[in-house]
Amino acid sequence: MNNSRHMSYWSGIRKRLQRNKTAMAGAIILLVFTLGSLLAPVIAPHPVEQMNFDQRLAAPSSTHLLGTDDFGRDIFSRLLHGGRISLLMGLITVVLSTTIGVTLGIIAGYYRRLDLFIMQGMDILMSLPALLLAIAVIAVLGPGLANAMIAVVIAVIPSYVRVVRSAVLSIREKEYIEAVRALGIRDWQILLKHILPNIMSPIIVLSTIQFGVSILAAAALSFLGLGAQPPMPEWGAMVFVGKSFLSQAWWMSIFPGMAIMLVVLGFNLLGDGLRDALDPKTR
Amino acid sequence: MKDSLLEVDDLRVQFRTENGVLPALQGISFQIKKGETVALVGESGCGKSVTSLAIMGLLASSSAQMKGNIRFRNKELGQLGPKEMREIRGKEIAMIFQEPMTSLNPVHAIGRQLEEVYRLHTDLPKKERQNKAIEMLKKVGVPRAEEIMREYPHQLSGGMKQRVMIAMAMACNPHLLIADEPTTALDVTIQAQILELMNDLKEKADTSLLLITHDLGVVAEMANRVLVMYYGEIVEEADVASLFSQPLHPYTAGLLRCIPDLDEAEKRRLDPIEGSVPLLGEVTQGCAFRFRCPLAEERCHLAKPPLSGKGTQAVRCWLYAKEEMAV
Amino acid sequence: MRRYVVKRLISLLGTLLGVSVLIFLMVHLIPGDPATQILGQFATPEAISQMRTALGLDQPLWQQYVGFLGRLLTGDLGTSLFTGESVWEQIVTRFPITLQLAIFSVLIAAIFGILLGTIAAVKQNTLVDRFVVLLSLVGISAPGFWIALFLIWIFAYKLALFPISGYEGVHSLLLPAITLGMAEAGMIARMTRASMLEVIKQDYMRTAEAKGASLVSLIFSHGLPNAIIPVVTMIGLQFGSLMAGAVVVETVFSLQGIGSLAIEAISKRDMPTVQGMVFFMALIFALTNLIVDLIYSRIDPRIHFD
Amino acid sequence: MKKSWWKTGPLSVLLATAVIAGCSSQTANQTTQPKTDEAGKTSNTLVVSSLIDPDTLDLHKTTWLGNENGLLYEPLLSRDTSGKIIPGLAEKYEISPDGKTWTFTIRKNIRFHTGNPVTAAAVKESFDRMLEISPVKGIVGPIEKVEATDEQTLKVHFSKPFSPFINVVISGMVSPVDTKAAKELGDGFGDKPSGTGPIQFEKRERGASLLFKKNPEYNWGPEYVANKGPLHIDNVLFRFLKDDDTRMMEFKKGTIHVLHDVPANSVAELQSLPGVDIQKTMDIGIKYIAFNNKHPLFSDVRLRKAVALSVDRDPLVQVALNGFGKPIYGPLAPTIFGYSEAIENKAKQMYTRNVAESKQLLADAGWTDTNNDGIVDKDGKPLSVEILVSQQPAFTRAAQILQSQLREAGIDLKITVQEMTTIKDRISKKSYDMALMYYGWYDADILFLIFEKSNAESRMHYTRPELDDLLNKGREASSEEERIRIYEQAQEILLNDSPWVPLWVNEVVTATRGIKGFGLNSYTQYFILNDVTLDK
Repeated sequence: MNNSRHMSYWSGIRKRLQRNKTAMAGAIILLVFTLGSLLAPVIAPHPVEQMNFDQRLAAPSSTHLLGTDDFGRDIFSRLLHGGRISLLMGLITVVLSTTIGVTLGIIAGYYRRLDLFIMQGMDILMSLPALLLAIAVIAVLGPGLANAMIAVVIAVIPSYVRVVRSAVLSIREKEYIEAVRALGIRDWQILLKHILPNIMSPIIVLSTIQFGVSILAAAALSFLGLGAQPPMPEWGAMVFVGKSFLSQAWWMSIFPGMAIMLVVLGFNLLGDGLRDALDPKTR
Repeated sequence: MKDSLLEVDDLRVQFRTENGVLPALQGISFQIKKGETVALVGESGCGKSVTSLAIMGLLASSSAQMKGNIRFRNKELGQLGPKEMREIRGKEIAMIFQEPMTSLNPVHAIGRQLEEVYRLHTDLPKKERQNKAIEMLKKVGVPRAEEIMREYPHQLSGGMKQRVMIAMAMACNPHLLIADEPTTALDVTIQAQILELMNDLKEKADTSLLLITHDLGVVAEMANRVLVMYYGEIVEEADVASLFSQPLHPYTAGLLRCIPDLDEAEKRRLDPIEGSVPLLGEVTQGCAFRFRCPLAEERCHLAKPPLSGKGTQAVRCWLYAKEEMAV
Repeated sequence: MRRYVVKRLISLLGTLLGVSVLIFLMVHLIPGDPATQILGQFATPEAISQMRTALGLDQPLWQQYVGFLGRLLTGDLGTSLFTGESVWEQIVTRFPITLQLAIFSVLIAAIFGILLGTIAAVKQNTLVDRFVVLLSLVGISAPGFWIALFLIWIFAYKLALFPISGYEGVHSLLLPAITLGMAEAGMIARMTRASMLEVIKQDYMRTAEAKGASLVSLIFSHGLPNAIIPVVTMIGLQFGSLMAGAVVVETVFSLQGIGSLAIEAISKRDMPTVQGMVFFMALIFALTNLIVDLIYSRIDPRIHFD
Repeated sequence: MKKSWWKTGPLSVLLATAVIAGCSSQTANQTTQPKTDEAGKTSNTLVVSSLIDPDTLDLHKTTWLGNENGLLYEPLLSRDTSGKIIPGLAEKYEISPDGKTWTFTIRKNIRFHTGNPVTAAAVKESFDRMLEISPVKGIVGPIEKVEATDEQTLKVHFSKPFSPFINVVISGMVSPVDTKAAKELGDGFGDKPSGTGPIQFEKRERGASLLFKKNPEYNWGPEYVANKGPLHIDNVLFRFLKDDDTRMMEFKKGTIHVLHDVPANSVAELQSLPGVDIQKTMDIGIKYIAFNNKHPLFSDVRLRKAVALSVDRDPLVQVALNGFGKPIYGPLAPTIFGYSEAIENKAKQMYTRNVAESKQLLADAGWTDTNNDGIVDKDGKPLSVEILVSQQPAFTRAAQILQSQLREAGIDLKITVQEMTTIKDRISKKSYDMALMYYGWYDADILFLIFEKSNAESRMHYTRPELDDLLNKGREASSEEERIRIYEQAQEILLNDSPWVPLWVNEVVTATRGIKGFGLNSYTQYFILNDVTLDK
């Protein structure tokens, strides 16, 4: 019975999502980009790292849909492959920061004694501007895609902890949790079975939004030369390289930048839609 | 007819929603005479508040459709432009709402909110406006009026807030005051004070009062005439004495049975009407009360009863329609 | 109120202490020896070891930290290894630009964000509303460095309306401020809209309307002051993080603000400057947040700190 | 300006884009910064875009010497535009037969910017201060003592003959500094420097700009300029614009007169602009791949040679530099004393790209492609090496081309872009495989500074006693012919051992607009401002 109630809960959300134009628009954008990057090796018209010195800085044409870069590499193919980097990076970052952030948030919210320490730590992290914190982390670890991800994770964890903690705090005091606790059920079971499912909505919404935020942050780091290393077709790095060719080959920077914007927009749209669908208050 | 202040004629309101067009008012007509207190009673969801908002012109034009006529002091309110309507609102027709707790703007001081009425409707200089506001506060029995002017709503009790609301409503001596459940949210002891205050002010200013309530005790105390509403229609209209002594509509009768015995200290429902008001759009034909009516007959299911008059009383029920038709 | 401020200041001190540890450790973990860096690679080993002693780098880490903290407490943020300027001097010359940039972009963002958000809320579910919602999402989603590039290209270079780089007076800050303001304006518009939608439903709005208030007065005098309360908090937080350095934008527009100073110092391994700068940023950030909370209590009379 | 190779570009940073760039950091009063909107026409100020904001203007404290601080000081000797040594502040010079004593005759009637007279005693003081405090004093050679024997005569005594000293003098490293002012000002001298150059200090906005005014007393201009007196222009403003796009756009917009070191990919664009004058000079240094010669892989000369043989320099120059450079196979650039065409030809023969030979060398060392993934492997491990690259666009471009070239020989190259600081740190700690590096200096003595055993410690970790002997001899030999012969032998060793892979010599392109009479001395790499006039 419990199960069926759950089912209808989720299917209700699905229906609401499907009716939500915003969410669908976001989902479609993301679907296109995901497919594009998954199928990159198949659909990319040119090998991604193939240099072609005769075709340098070629304008968009039928052979090179979005033009070529300073090595004569096909921008469209690079964008498709770059999507893999950005999406994967976003995914890993979100999974990591969600896991760590949610764990810390639940602990802080549930075990009041640890709360002070965790929140003090978060306050310290949050008292530094996120991007500067990320740059400092990279200064220590050295540049590179993996380190950029770690930096982004560290920078976004506090926002998870805050959201999760306050959600846990509000649920913790509910009668049914009291009741369950009175039954002598162990803490971790309460956390896993009773508290976690009840705070899923804010976590899902936050993760969707953070997906976009992480991609944006990682792109910014790559733009500063701290993330992806050449010749990786990372979008932020492509904008950075294209920057030097703005007057000769605008397509080198405009298209990768647009790709970043669209993907992030996709996540934001989806996140908005999810928020509407998951939050009964907005109904 | 001459001394009638407000004439509502076949007022219909529909709401456009995701689930289709819902009829909230299905053609109601009534009048309010100068100085008269008319009570609008019924359970929640029967269209009382919509009626008051329609008169105020406060229904959101994006979702509500309005038909019919509202004539106020021989002006057709529906034909007035927004600017003219604003001049009437707050000056000639004022309104008091149910929730004093949330009806005052939390970020503005009391004085500013009260004074705003004068700013909107008079040309008085600021100093004068403030004096007027203080005077008004004193009139409604707010102690320390000068200090209260500087205070914020959250610093006042519910009863105080409602006094402020009344002060705001009566500030320009309106011709008509609409009070939408003005005492429901208040303590019983305060209720009586507030009602007395309203009656007092109304008498002094010769203001007509449209009192919306579900509390028949209040009606008995205050009203000259009563309109009973059910599912967007007026099902019975009568002067207060007739209504209490001889309720015609089974719904009215049901409501009256719900009045707690005033002698008893304990407030309890004696004989509540079973069921609840149907949701808007649920009833497409027949009498909307038939589901709860102990006297429902077959014809009640088939067609809507017409309005039948019986002396000063009018009622919308097949029971009386037969007699009417026989006459 | 005073007690609240004192309490906040005390907890701020705790945070700053933590920040000082964090910064100190991070800076010391950054690879690269400042002594070699100062002297150049042609320096003799003795010179390097002398320099290390002079810089206190031969002391155990905790001693170095205690020294750092002690100097901080006396208001000494340190001295650049390279230019010999004190970190404070560097901040004094650089901070005004960042401050102006922050003020400028917050102004732009607040004006546009609040206006658009309010319009969207008032026109809820119309085309205008959908357009504003989409526009603000685009503003949030577009990478700043990318927008900056095209603003420079079009307005500074093609149309030559603004300087391409550097600071030549307040008008130099317009493009960077717009770049920064885009995302903020988006966030402000969204929050204003949501908040305004909530406020429009409130009883006191109906009261005001019943008083005969006009639409403009309803929105701006009755609605906005309420709707803006959460927005002000957000603006304040944004302002705080902007003051702490709009790193990317300062970089793209070659502005000599404290964000670019910090990055420059990191790359040069100018450890005292990095430490001092980052600490300063954290301080500014925390103080702005405190001030925001106090402002919050001013605009929302319901809130009182004691 | 690559006057001091040990500091060439180390301030280049995390972000090749624009970190130190920008204009003013002052906020309120912008009065002192001349209006540059119309290319300084109104205020008669020459505006120069510059990459590097020098650490200090005190010649004896700086580790970087360029036009930005070097033009404050006038060298004792110089070279004319054909490379001939000409008098500077010294009317003439003489080297004792044993090569240990250099005698300079200082010109009369020369004054520092403060008005203090320049005498032999003052120049001696300057030498002493340099030897005492300069962080780079090692470069001036084994000076024993400096003495002023009369008003005009200065004697510099060496413990060993040190032939490269002539180029040290010409570089401006030991140009006279006003030590009297320095003593008065103490640490403040860097903010109020005094030398004898054609320009004197006016105002500095750190990280943004440096403003100089002309030295009104100046009348000791070099032989090859028409105007030996004070400059025609009133002020020279260096604006520090690090970001290539920024400085390009500023130049195109007309806010800059002199764009030094034009980004290679933009030269063609500038050439097509009306009124733009382009000058090119060959750099006095090379870019090269530095091996970690102590690395388990690269301690094997076969692997070093395999890498060297898989490099094709033409696409590097054509693509990474847009053709503004010249492939180089041997250790020295043609502009450096000691360069030998014979060596260069031999190097070219040895190291012209030959993938087959490269593969053979790898196979000899046990590296073959057993799993057909295109990458050679040994004991199941693929040959994968990392190259450290600083974030200069030309470097990162070159690295990507190298990556594809090495791949064809079966070597997997991973690119890591890092700040020069970190790269140098990793190099000195031997925690690297390969790095893309560069040097710049006037004399073949650069080989000593890079490869001599004490220096090799912090660089490529390659040591050869025979090479050390030769490099020491090269410093002491007094005749040019002898030195050239010694350096030829030294270069032969380097060719055979291949501890590095020389790649290319930059062509330094300078674009000017709206001015006349601007020159660039390709032997000293200094601007020649004496005849510059602004167009009306």
